[in-house]
Amino acid sequence: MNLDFTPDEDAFREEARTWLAEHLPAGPRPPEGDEMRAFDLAWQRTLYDGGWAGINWPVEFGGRGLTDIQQMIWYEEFARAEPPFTLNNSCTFVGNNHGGPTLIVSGSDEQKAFHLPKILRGDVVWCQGFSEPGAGSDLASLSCRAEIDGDELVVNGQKIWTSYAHVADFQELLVRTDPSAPKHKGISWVICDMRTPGIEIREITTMSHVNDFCEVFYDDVRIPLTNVVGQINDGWRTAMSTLSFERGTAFMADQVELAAVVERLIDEARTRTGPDGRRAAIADDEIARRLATARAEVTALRAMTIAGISRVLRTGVPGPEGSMVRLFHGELHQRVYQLALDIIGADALRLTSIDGHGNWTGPYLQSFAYTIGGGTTDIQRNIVGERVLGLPRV
Amino acid sequence: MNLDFTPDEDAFREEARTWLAEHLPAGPRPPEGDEMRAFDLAWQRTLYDGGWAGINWPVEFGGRGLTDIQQMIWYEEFARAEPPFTLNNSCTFVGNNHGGPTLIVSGSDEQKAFHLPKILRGDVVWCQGFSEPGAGSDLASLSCRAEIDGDELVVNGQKIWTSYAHVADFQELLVRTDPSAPKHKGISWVICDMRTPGIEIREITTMSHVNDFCEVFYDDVRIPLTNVVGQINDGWRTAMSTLSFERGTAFMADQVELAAVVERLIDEARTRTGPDGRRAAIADDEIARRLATARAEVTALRAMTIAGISRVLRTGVPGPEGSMVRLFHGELHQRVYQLALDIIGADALRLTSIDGHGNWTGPYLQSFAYTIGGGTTDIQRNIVGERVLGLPRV
Amino acid sequence: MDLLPTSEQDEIVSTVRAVLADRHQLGEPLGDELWSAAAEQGWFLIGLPESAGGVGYSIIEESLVMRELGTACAPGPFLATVLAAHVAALAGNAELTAAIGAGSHRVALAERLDPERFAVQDLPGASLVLVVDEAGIRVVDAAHVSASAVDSIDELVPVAYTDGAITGEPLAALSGDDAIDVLLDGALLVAAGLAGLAEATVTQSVAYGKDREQFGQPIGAFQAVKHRCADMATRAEIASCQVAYAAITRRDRRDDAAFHVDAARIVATRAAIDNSQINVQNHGGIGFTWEHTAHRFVTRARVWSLRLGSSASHQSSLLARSAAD
Amino acid sequence: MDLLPTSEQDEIVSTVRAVLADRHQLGEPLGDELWSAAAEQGWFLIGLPESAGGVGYSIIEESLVMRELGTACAPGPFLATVLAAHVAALAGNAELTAAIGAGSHRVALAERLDPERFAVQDLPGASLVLVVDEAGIRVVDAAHVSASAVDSIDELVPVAYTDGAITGEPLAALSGDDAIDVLLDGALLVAAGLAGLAEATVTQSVAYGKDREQFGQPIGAFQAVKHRCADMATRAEIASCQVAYAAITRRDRRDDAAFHVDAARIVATRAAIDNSQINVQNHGGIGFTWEHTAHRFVTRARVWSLRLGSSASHQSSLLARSAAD
Repeated sequence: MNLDFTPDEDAFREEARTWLAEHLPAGPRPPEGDEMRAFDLAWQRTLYDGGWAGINWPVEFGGRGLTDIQQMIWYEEFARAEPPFTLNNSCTFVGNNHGGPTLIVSGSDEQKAFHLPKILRGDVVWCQGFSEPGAGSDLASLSCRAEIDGDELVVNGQKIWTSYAHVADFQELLVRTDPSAPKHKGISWVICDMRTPGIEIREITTMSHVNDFCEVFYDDVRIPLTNVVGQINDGWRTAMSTLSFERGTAFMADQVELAAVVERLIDEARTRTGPDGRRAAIADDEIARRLATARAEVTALRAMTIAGISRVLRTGVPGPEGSMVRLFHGELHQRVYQLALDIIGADALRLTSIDGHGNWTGPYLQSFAYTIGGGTTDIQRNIVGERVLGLPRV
Repeated sequence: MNLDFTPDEDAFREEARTWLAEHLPAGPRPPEGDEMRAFDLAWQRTLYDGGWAGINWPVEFGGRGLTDIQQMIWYEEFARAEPPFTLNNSCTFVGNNHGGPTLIVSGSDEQKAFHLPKILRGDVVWCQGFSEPGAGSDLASLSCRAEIDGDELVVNGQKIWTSYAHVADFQELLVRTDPSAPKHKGISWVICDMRTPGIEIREITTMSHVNDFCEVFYDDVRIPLTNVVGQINDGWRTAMSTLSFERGTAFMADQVELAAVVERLIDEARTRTGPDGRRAAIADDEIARRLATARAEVTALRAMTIAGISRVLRTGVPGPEGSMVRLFHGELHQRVYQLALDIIGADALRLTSIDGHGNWTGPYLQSFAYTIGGGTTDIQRNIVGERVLGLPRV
Repeated sequence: MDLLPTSEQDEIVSTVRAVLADRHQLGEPLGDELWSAAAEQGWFLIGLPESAGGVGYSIIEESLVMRELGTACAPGPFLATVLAAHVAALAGNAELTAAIGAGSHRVALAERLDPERFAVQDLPGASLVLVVDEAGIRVVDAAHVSASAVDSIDELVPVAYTDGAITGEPLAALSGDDAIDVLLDGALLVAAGLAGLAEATVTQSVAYGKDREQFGQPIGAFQAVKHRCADMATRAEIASCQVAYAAITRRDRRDDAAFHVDAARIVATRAAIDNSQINVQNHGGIGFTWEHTAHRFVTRARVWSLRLGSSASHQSSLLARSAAD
Repeated sequence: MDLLPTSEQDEIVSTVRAVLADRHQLGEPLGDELWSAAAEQGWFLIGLPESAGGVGYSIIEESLVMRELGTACAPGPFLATVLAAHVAALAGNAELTAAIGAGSHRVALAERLDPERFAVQDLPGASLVLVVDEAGIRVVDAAHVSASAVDSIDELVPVAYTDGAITGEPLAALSGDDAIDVLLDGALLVAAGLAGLAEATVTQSVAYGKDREQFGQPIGAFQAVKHRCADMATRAEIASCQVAYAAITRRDRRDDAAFHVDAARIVATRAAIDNSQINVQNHGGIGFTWEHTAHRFVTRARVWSLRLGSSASHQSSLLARSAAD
């Protein structure tokens, strides 16, 4: 048990800090469309040029082959630099954290050679086509259909909650290739070129006034069979490898950011008048305890994440912490912003942007996504109950 | 919509208050055994002699035939008199609130004539034999067996959580008389004389150091068929009529008591030093808000109960409030005592009696029963979800 | 003693519901038609005595109307308009009372944020402003109020901030006990609106729980969803019951009215905020979209919860009171 | 950086578990056999350096032992005895340190309630008392402490109150930074015990959820139970991880150690109290009986949560600190 960083890790942190100070874009990030895409890709290219793309990707695929600890150090230094945008909100997120890693694990040599460099260099945006209107929590019941026609798949159906589909080049797409098989068995994972004819995209605006989500409709969309990743009809397993990646380090950035948010909220409570209209908010015993608890919880969440990293480093296999981290983080994130609304009092009437320091109502509305997206907390609790604790299913 | 009491109700309140001031026993109630039984029966006899037994029982069965409003007034006046015992903890509770009412609804003329006067006069103690080790939340799966042999039932099996079995004369007993029928269809409700040979009683001590609960074992216990209440194999329906009675007015006394507890806790917080070791506990913003919320909730709970009474008075049928009252009350009761433990700080080390003013740790331990006994909160939520809101079962 | 509405009150509720069903679409801004209908139906003066030019009902009927406006999640300056009529009537300004009753004025709500700043709700389109500050409560011409619009957390409730005090001769003003009286009615009406919001989210979640299927089941069959719905229903019911109780104490000028209004405000705020948040969760992804109406309840509950004092202020005042009798 | 125990630490934990499994029965009072074994195993001096007569491990191993004592819900004055050894060693009293290490003393814990009153835990059978008050922390002969026994909320942790100050020459005493140091270790050990309690309730609830059937299902198949267990496990895991993190910061004398100990105490207290309460609920009627052991965790969690400060005091100090680096 130790918290010591190796000299390499210390050097890495120093290097990251120095580099970030010099290269972080001033922002603000354009809120939508091609400008946003260009901003995110430019930042990815800057990372690539600086040697910061694919920090924990294997060296053979263009990554730096570093550990999750270095990945965490990077996130911490990024947050410390007070960036004008959040990492997990970038339209390069899926490529870096889902699509790319899935190709690394399950892709063919050709798929890797073609796609991975583009992702790292910031040439392309990837999006995810998993959920459907009828397949949310019950993802395996998806019905978007792909029939083999010669050496192509012909896709018909619909996907939903596809972030950045409207600016994406490629999509990791789950389709049903064998409707007669049991529901987990007839699914394939394919790379869909978003410029293929027959694809129609509609933006969905969220309650937090963001329109990065899209619905994607497929009308006889033809995808070469060579774009299947892994075996045909074995896409559920391919997808699960992505999801377990997603449940690991990809969310460290969110946690690091949340810790910074808690500190900003403590500062906010020091300067604002509290519920009694006289003292500072932080002098209110209830607010003070909720802030202290949030600070303790975000600190403990980091400890749980480090325990998870430690386990992966030792055994190569994630421990039970992963799904707990996800569950705890989502609800803590919401509690923090609900507390923020209690602290700002009547200023809660004013809508703010979803990011930016000192903004609370926009992020409050956005916080609802944290217990829904990527599997609702109900599903997370099922996972913890069944897979970690071994409780039976009904 | 009005909160006015009729002149009759006002007079009733005045009458109750005066009578209670003169007749309430000084206490304390003996904590166990025959002395406790004698105390409770003496109080029932005093009530009977004073004309206060069976306030909402029909006149033809010896009651006063008054309304639930008058019943509520009685509970309020009883609580105001600061009695040395709680009504729902009396060993006369089952007779007054379960056994008697069931006989009134479903009993034969002979059963009524024999039992009801004894219950009202305080001659007998009744207990309830419903739950079994394997049939708790799933009460209808009970397996205590009764076979017909001539004009008798022969009972073999076990019951559990039978309050006061060790001092009881009669028991309302649910037995399985047709094991081949669907589980709700083969049950009968019978009156069991607790002095019948073959009955063995073992006391169960609770985590709150009370030993009123018992296990009851039946070894070839012979009960006359004339003791079946309602039709044989129709006991589930007979029992449900008892339970819906139980979910109505029987719990008003608990609520009225809880309101008094909240007021005492507010007083306690005024005189005690709070968490910071300097100011009074009530000057602590968090404690103050939790106290105010408890006060608001217990007040609102009373309003919900009155809405329920109003509905019964108008339509004769309880509304959706009943199961909600039960659910909300159980959890509020626990929250109040958890708050009490936060208020008394290090004095939580000291164990107190489960009742008596200024005692908090004993009642805290006892409060765990309020979300378990008579159907856990999980079951209550199922009932609200399915019967009130019409949500489907799995 | 009877906490349920009379048949006459039930009829008022039915009529309000019918009007709202007819002239209001959840998620749409206030239409002129609804405002005119509200005036025709007497909603603005329903609680004022006939002697003051009112319809002759009481705060009970007024709270029933406000609860239905909450249930429908109807936007529009109903609360401030009704309270402005109270102020006008109590101040003896019969002409103003009648004009408000006729629907001639939409009344914005200005509440003091700090010594030199007011937050004003529903200012666009308002001809009058109800101003609440330490001095009391008054009605001023909207021309006196200059405020800069900001983005509102609730798209349908415009918000603006003044950058100074609100001056100008009031058209009607109350201070002291009269002001306290109107603010007490106001707090009760806020609780009624919040209780309505809480109730509406139960309806929405339960309907979705019956309709939406996952894993071969309507999701309402799963205990996680079912139990959340049961808790939502309980919170909504307890809020509605306490609002009804408090309304009667106000109508009857009972000594414990302020106690019960505080209690109503506390449980109704909790019910509206918790329920509206959980309602989004129950809907999953679709509940997070702008197109779905679930978010309307979230932001409306926040707006209502900040009108005429916060839950914290009512907790503080409730605890300072003697126990209710 | 590695938050998981080393194989040597894993072995220590295994040994502690084996000893406890062998010589401790949940719900039974402390037996002499366990106490002797603890001394033989070096539990009382495990965290002290060899130069001070200790075993030569650190606060990490000490906290692992304390966590296992929590997991086993073992009664007995382990916490105060370990801390008394710290005091003796730091005060330079090698003889006393050795005697405590040998198991010759059971040390009661006396904490000041108000200026003239101490609450004393585990006094019967104790030969020494660890006294904590504003002056610091000291070890006195139990003969100096006269206190009246009261019923304890936890049958297995006797409680008594003094009716005056505790006087008499201490055998070892610390004040100032040294006292703060030992109290910081103490707070960490309390958090470790609480984390152990929290973890044990997860084991108990999950086992019951798999075993107990109702409605033709193991009750753990129902989401209500399953999701409560998932939350319990998450609370326990996060508490354990933060305790481990804080223990390392203490061993390494890092600047942010006090910050992390506060955080550990806050999350561990919540985990132990919430989990122990919910564990009773998960067990239904049987969990409410004295015979079942579920209540042991409820009352033990309350007792531990009140040792060496409350959660509120740690919240207050955590918020007053600078952010951790």
